[in-house]
Amino acid sequence: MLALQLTITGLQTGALYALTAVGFSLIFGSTRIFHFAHGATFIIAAYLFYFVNVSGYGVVLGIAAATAGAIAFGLLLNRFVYVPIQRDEGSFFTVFVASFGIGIVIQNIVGMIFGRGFVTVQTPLSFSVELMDGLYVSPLAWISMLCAVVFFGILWCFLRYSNLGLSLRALADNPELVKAFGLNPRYISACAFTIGSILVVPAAIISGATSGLNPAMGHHVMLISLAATIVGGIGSVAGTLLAGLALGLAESLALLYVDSQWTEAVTFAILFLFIIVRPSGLLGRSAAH
Amino acid sequence: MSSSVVLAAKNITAGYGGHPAISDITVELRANEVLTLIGHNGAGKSTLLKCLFGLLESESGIVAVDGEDVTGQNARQISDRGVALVPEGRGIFPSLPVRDIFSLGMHASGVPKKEQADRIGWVLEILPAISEFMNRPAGNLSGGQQQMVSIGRALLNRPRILLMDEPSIGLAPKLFQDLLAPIRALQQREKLSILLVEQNVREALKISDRAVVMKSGSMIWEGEPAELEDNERLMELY
Amino acid sequence: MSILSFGTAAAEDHTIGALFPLSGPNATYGDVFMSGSDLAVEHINADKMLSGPLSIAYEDSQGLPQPAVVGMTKLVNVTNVPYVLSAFTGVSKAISTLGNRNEVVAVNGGGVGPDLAALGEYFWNVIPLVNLEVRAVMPYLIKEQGIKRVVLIYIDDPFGNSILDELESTLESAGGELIETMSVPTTAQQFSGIAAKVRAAKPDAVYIASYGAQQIQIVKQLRDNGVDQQLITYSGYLVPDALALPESEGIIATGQGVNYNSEDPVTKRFVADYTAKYNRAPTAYNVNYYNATYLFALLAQALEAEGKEVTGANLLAKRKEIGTFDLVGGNVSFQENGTLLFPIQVKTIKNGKTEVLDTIDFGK
Amino acid sequence: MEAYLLNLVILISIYSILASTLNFIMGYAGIYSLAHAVFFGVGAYAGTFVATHFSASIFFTLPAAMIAGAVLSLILALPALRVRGEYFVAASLGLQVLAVTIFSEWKSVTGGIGGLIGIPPLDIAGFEVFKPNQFVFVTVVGLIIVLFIINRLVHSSFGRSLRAIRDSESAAAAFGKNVPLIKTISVVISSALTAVAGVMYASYLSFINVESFTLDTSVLIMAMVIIGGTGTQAGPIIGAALLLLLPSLISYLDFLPQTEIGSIQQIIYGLGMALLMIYRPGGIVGLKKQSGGGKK
Amino acid sequence: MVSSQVDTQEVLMEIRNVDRAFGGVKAVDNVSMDLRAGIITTLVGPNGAGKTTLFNLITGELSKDSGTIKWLGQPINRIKPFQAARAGILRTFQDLRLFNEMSVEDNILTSIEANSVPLPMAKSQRKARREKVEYALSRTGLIDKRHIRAKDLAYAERKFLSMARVMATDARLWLLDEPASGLDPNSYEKFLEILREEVKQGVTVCIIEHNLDIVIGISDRIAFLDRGKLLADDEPQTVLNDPDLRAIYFGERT
Ligand SMILES: Nc1ncnc2c1ncn2[C@@H]1O[C@H](COP(=O)(O)OP(=O)(O)OP(=O)(O)O)[C@@H](O)[C@H]1O
Ligand SMILES: Nc1ncnc2c1ncn2[C@@H]1O[C@H](COP(=O)(O)OP(=O)(O)OP(=O)(O)O)[C@@H](O)[C@H]1O
Ligand SMILES: [Mg+2]
Ligand SMILES: [Mg+2]
Repeated sequence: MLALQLTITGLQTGALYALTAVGFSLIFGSTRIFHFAHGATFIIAAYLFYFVNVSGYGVVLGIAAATAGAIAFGLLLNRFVYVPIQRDEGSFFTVFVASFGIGIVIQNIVGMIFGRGFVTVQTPLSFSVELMDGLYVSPLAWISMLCAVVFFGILWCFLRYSNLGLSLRALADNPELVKAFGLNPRYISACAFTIGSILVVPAAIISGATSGLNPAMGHHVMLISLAATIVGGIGSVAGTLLAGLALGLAESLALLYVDSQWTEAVTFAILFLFIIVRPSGLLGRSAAH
Repeated sequence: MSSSVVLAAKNITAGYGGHPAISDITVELRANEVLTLIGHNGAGKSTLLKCLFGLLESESGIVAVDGEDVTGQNARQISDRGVALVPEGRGIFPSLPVRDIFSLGMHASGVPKKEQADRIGWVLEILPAISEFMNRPAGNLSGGQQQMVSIGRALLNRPRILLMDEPSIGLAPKLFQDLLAPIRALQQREKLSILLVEQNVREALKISDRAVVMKSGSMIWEGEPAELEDNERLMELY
Repeated sequence: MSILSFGTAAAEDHTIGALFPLSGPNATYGDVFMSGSDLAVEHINADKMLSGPLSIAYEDSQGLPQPAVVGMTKLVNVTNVPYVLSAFTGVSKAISTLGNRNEVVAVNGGGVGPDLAALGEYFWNVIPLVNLEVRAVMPYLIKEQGIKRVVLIYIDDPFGNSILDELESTLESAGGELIETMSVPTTAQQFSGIAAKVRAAKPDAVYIASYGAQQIQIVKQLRDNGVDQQLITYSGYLVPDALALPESEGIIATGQGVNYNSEDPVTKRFVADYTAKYNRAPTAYNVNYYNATYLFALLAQALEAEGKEVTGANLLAKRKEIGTFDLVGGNVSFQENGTLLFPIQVKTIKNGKTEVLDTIDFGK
Repeated sequence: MEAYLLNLVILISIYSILASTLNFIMGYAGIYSLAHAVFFGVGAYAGTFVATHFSASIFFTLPAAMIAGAVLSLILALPALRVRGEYFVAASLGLQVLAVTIFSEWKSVTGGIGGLIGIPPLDIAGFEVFKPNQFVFVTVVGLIIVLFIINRLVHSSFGRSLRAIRDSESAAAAFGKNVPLIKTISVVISSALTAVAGVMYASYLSFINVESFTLDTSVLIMAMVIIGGTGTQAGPIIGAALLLLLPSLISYLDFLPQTEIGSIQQIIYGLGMALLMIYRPGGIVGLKKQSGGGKK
Repeated sequence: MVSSQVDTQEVLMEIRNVDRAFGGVKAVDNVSMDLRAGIITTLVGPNGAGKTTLFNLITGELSKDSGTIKWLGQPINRIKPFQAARAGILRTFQDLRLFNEMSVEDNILTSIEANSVPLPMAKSQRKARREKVEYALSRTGLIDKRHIRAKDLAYAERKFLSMARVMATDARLWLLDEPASGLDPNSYEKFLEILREEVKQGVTVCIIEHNLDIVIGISDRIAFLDRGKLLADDEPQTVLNDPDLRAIYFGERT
């Protein structure tokens, strides 16, 4: 029973990881921008929802505000930080440092505005229901998994049946050539940032209700996203989804065998081994040189 | 020979980071002709092509398509006027299968979905070898195969004006001929105008109506290919 | 810089230092601590207790050792303070060597790890350490609520480990049983898995030993995930953020026994002014940093009266000499190891406020 | 004041060693490691272990720390041989997180999160060094030696090989370079020298715990290198000085509200990182990269 | 640069029944050929014939599916690229792979420092090394560009740098993958001149080339590959006049 419970818990966690990670993976996979501030997007979306919600404007407006905030942040960052750096042929590391810096800025600004402590979105949906003896599942768990399925479904179709998916891959391969095709690389990367930022919104909102928020949690979110992206294979949406779920499950099921302070180590041991044994990730294209 | 000018550069000066790579270039591509542009390495041929296709902003001068000023327009706008570019180097996306590169190319230039299959069929008639590797990632193809894909992609737009930057690099002679012959045929059948940049002068001149020679960023000669062929002039000019 | 500090007992500006987490994940504590010490400064200056105005130089420790050492060095060498308010176990341990070497008193009013009792002469605690809290609450619960089987969720650091030790021995001697222990890393955010394990263990009560945002998350997630047993925790939980959490309802927590209703003037004034100034009831942390600051003023006042310089060494000597002080919460005395002995209260949280169930006084 | 300055110089020297050793693998070999703090920690713990259990003499502590760092760095070399770029970054990140867990759990050696207190001062041939005005010499001399070693390596055939490997691994191999071996050696050297900084740090602070060796430290060191100028000699030192002084300088700005000063400091730090990367991507010392420049 | 007396009949490298497939594509199919000392062997063949792949198999960049390769009489079947280089087999790449961030001079220097160990060197050794670098720089006309980063060079200069790296070494066998493609006639004339000069001094060259002028201009022997199979390995005249091969390669009807 415990194993079943932990599996469901793991799937819930994994669904949220996957959603956040896919956003990062999509952005990184197509623009090669190491968007470490993706964690900050998460924080912004989560706190905007929280703010609108506690101010009494309700869930729908909250979601709208969170989505708008996430997109705006992603696009502005791309336009005013990443684009200028890339123009000077900055290495992906230059971008990483800038992005990390922005992450710190956001964390502290959010801390100054909303307080550095813990806030939580109150909703009856986070209370677990006993499904059978000893198996408790909260409605949010189902919502998380549903969100993951729906968002991935939409994303999958979108990438598959619109040419944007192709454009994103083309951009990753050769940004200069994209121009010669008559496409605008700026526009494509803006699309990547928009979609990637939208994808963190459900995870951010749900996390606000399940595990609560504090401005420093963007960091952790980011690390997990990164792990899932690599384990899944950079640029592979399906791979990242699987990896996100797998990491969530591993983290949860590891509790059966080890103390919880080792669970994070389990996640990152998986990451480390994956890179050594199968650098291209679960479904990625070959990455070893 | 009709003498209406389809693509023209007037007094173009352009370069990178403040250093002009071409200065005060004037060149005219006439309707239904193949114009070959030759010049030593670094003469500025590719730079000129980039200016014409809106990939590089010129510092001064005018670019005109069909007599209309298109200076400052981007590649998309220029390609909408029926211009296509086969870029220098390998014009492919390594991770995309050939089929996807084609559909992306057609999407970029707004070819309706319905028409796409027909166009691919049409290109495969001109470059039949491509059908052998339609579904393989372009990165795994040999250099020549990649070049075919790049040309095929440009043709899919059914351009009236085709700019090609050293398509022969890395191509076996037969392949290059196999490429040039249908292109020439196509050009005459469809009234195409082609601006060809080539180092492989001998082959290129065979299909050319006119030639221009560039040196160190300037135009130094213009005339009939026959004057260049088997001519000491050529060596002199380089 | 050094010339200034040769000034004698004539009208003199006094500055003490404080190493609080002002940024980072624990910054919420910084605000809590400051509200206590700032109020003390207001009172001290209003009363003109010292020859010149007192001020506090705050340095950001981020709750981490290295920034704390840098801050401490600055306080010791640049600001030249004789007395530093410290918080957090890691910070306190890291700066204790500097304090001892430079004869600067460091006073802890926030950390409750038992190893804080052994950091040398110049390290004082104006807070009862957590082993006392465990020793107080478990026998009470076993007796009053019939709790026997306890699960412990603890943070895997010296603090958490000392609770583990204390809980094991206390439960054994009081007739309870520690049926399962689960340690969590400091950075963990997700506890639904832990909740599942807790439920599987079927305990009577769950003891939670963590701090900062984390313990609030543990409580919330346990409740969300169907753990409806009694939750027990320690004084570190009693911060506004936690009290405001609906899931906190009914939790049993211990804390130092500050009798806010005490009639003594220091306590009365503190409670009245604190409530007025911050518009909320004070907590033990506010009290402790108020006390720590106030303690300095008392000692410095005594030194000035004797015409002695206010140095760390003199403050230490004076504290040993006086021994017992009138601070918020009554007349309290220091143990030999520099730790204040306070009674411990067992409280429960009702409607966002604490309600005292019992007071256990070890001193008597 | 003086002691405070000395204190800063000591910390800057120690971090300069860290930044320079990271720069050695990052700037010259193209190995972007986010696990540098691990070897810093390994050095600190190993040195402390030897100092408290056997002898505080640097003739024991330093070699022990360097060997420990070198041996453990083979774990880092493993992914470095297989992958590059962002994949290696992720691998080193994994190693960093794993190491932090081990540092906090292996309590008998590391003291866990509680850390180790009362670490003995450096013992140099019987002479105990702990006062800032003495310690400063040790760290500055240490830094100079490390810089000298790195400088020699970088300007030798070894350094050229490293850069060649960074630019094109397959071409380097085609010209006879044993790529795995050279990469491994560079990681080992870098880690062993990093461990030296660990020993100094531990005995200077006399207290260490896992919090000094976390991912944040690794990122800080990396920021020092990048902000100062990757692949330059002076860059890492300038970066280290700047990032360590920044918080102190900001705390002198009295007009800032006390309660928010920590946040403001962090915001300035973060913003500084971003702006610098936008306007000087090559770092403070590095050349401002020109756009374009030759054909690709 | 090895010695000026070379026996042009000596077989330096013996390739026997070498196979390599990528998925279903047989890139190199049962190829057997010899590389003889002191001559230029040109590998020609249509695109995708497997020429580059053959180079990769020789230097160990790719592993063979089957077959053997002998170098100076010794089998080198499981050789790694760096070992091949140390044994005297050097190659260039179709896409150049210069050390882009390094100066022209350092590019050449590092290419002749195979073992990378920074041991102190005798003065004479250092001098010899210097001379080799100067030689390569001056022969390729890069003397003035010695301090420029490789990636800032113009196209032709990059091609010449790729050659200079090889020229400075003591390698006996050069495998050159389309070293002259894209060069203008002036430049490739200069390139051919360099190559002939080097061969005269004793190196052995195997070159992949498409440009007919170059093929005719330099080949001592031509090996013809098509779809992975070696169709001919003979005197230039024989190969160039073979009607079947002409049809495949030059597209002329018989
Ligand atoms: N992206 C760039 N940045 C800076 N300079 C450049 C760039 N591209 C080309 N150049 C320079 O501009 C000049 C002209 O280059 P261009 O590519 O137009 O020559 P080309 O005639 O096409 O030569 P090739 O025959 O080698 O292709 C050269 O000196 C070249 O070094
Ligand atoms: N890494 C690879 N994966 C899959 N197929 C490959 C790979 N490398 C080469 N091939 C295939 O093997 C065949 C031979 O390729 P190779 O590169 O050796 O040709 P080539 O003779 O050098 O051609 P070119 O003259 O165009 O450079 C081609 O069909 C190519 O697509
Ligand atoms: Mg060109
Ligand atoms: Mg090839």
